[in-house]
Amino acid sequence: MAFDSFAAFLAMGGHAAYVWPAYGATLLLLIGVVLHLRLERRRLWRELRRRARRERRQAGDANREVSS
Amino acid sequence: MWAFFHKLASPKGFYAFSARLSPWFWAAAAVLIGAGVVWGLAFAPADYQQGNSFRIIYVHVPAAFLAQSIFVAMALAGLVFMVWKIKLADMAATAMAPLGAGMTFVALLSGAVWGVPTWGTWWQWDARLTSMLILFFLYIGVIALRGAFDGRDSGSRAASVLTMVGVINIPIIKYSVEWWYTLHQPATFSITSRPAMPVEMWLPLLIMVLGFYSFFIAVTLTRTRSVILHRESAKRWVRELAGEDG
Amino acid sequence: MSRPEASPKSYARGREPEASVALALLATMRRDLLALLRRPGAAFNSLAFFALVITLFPIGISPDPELLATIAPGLLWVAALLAALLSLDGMFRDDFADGTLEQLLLAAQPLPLMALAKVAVHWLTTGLPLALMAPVLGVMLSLPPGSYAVLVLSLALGSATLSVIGAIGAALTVGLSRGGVLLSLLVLPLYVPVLIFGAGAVQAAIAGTSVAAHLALLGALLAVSLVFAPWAIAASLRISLNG
Amino acid sequence: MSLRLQARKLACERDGRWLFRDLDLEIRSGEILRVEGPNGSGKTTLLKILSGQLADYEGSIFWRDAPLRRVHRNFLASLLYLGHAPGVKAALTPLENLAWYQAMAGTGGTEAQRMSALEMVGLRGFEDLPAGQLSAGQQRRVALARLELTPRPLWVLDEPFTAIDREGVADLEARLAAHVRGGGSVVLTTHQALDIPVPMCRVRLGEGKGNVAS
Repeated sequence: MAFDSFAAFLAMGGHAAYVWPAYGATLLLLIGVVLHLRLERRRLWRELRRRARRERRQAGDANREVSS
Repeated sequence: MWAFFHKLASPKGFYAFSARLSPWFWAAAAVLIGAGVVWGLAFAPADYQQGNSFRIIYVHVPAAFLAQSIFVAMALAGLVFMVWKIKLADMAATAMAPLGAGMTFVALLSGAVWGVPTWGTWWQWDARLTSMLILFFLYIGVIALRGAFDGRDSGSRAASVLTMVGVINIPIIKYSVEWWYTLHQPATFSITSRPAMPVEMWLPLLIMVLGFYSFFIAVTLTRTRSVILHRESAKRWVRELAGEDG
Repeated sequence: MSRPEASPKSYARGREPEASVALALLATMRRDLLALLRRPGAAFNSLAFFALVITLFPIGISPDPELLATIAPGLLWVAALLAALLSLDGMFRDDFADGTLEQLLLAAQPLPLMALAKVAVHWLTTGLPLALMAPVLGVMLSLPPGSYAVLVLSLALGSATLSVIGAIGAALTVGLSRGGVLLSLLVLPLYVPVLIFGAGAVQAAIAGTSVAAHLALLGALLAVSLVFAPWAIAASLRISLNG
Repeated sequence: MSLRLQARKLACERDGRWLFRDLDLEIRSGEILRVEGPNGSGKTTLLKILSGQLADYEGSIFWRDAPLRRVHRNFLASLLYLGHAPGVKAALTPLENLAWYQAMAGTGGTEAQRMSALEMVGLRGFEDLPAGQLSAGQQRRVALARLELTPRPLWVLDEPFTAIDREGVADLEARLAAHVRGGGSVVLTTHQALDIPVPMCRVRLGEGKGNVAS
């Protein structure tokens, strides 16, 4: 441990104003990337499923027409 | 052996393969970055010159590494796409680009923040920061060019050419900027070039770099899967996949 | 219709493509120069732009000759670079619109060389005039004497590289309806080394140190871009025309 | 048979959509191939593939029994392609435009040849006017003068009748017939009803699959 106390750890020897924002921005990017990935995936799947449902409905309609 | 690669290079094969691979990289990224952050912030000794502001190195350097590596990876993918017409390579390049731009931005931001305690200013025309800034513009250009084409295929090809031109230029830009910098301010010291670091300083750095690379691979694998689904959404296997699921 | 029937023999013999490359190169350069001479506006515009930008700096900064003299090399180089950039968009755009670019791609001639002919014309009609005009503007910025020859030489050499590299961007964006701003975004980062060595040469001449290294590096940049760029231009043109 | 352009199992996909699939074509000396189909069915794309401009297709194309990609330069030297745009520079006169085309074909050519080609397409008296001052139909005629100027066995013409008046259409039809009878061949698209007394093949595009009919 490079610091004597938790308060000293937070203070970063007077450089808290620089160290924490730099780490914060980096973590923000990493988390942002992960969240964006999940969001993108979920939206894509929703779209794909909707399309699959529509196709199934259309196929069903076509079958009914043939049988009638 | 050939058949294995051939299967991998097909979007469908890659989709199945990457599903098994990506969790390992996500786990590695989480463990390594978590350990690196704690070690770098709390346990690594402070620098005798810069004090605790030195700890910014543990995010600045990995981000800068990744910023450059991702551009090179994109250029390699572009080459594979143009020469062997493997569409998967282009999908991967598409997936990587925003992360590369983000990493470049973080490297710039952490460099600027680091500059305050070191140089007493938010922006110094330091050689590394300047070439990082130019790299950022290159990323923006590639992303903008890809988006500017109506046809996706031509956008992909254009972006591939530009990435390859850019990657040939990156070393030239780097050396010329360094040359320019030493010419104009010979005495200032650079934030990241330093004499040999002790083990307890560079080991967390190594861990962070490895963690960032794992993160990059994990993101690329996962995002490429999304791009595959998006581009192949008319193909039967994707439609079957979507049908089973819903 | 009175027309002699073409016998199959008349084209059974394929022409020798290699022997005719020089002819095609010259014809392409001649054609582009002729078209520019008929409409000299485009070439003149970038010169006027160069002069205008240089006029803006003393107005925006200060008319103090000493201050201007220190920043003159950079100003002249940046303004010339922007003027060259401004004219890039037109390099292939007319040919694209009227279909001659398509025909250039269809000719049985090496496309990288043909593209290089067009680049050469671009340099002859923008880069070279800009370089020749720079001393006049240098006087207006009280550029120290003794650096004028280096200014012209560095601009002439550097602007050739700008034309070659810029042609890649012009070829990539020629098919896009609003390619102009995008073109500068693509090309400007690649211009950084040329600007560094070009402006550096003039500064070195003012400082009285040797300019040989700068000019040699500018020459090296030109050589490297001449080796790689024609292929990239040709590939980009193919992408822009045919996807 | 010196002239033979073959396409086997040709397929083209654009941004995830098949324009055509499993298309087999053969063009020989003395034949006209007419490509038909509604707008957006890939007629221009097919013509660009057959003229070696597009490399992004599946299947294979053979020129004189050799793969097209390998003999590309040779193939281009026997091809004359006219696209949607006439390929005429507005700032130059018809004579200067044709001179460039002659040089690109690798032959210097003489002014007399250019004059007679222009005369053939009915542009006598317009030789020295900048092409920008000519009408759209006249500019198209300048492009058509190339058919006379640079003899090439294979003509690929994308909508050659655009902006041409009725007389010009008849002229062009006669020229196509003469070319085919002389052992050349033509691939073309047009919305015009064609009146050419030579054997004609047709390809119909659309519905994702091409149909060939003689």
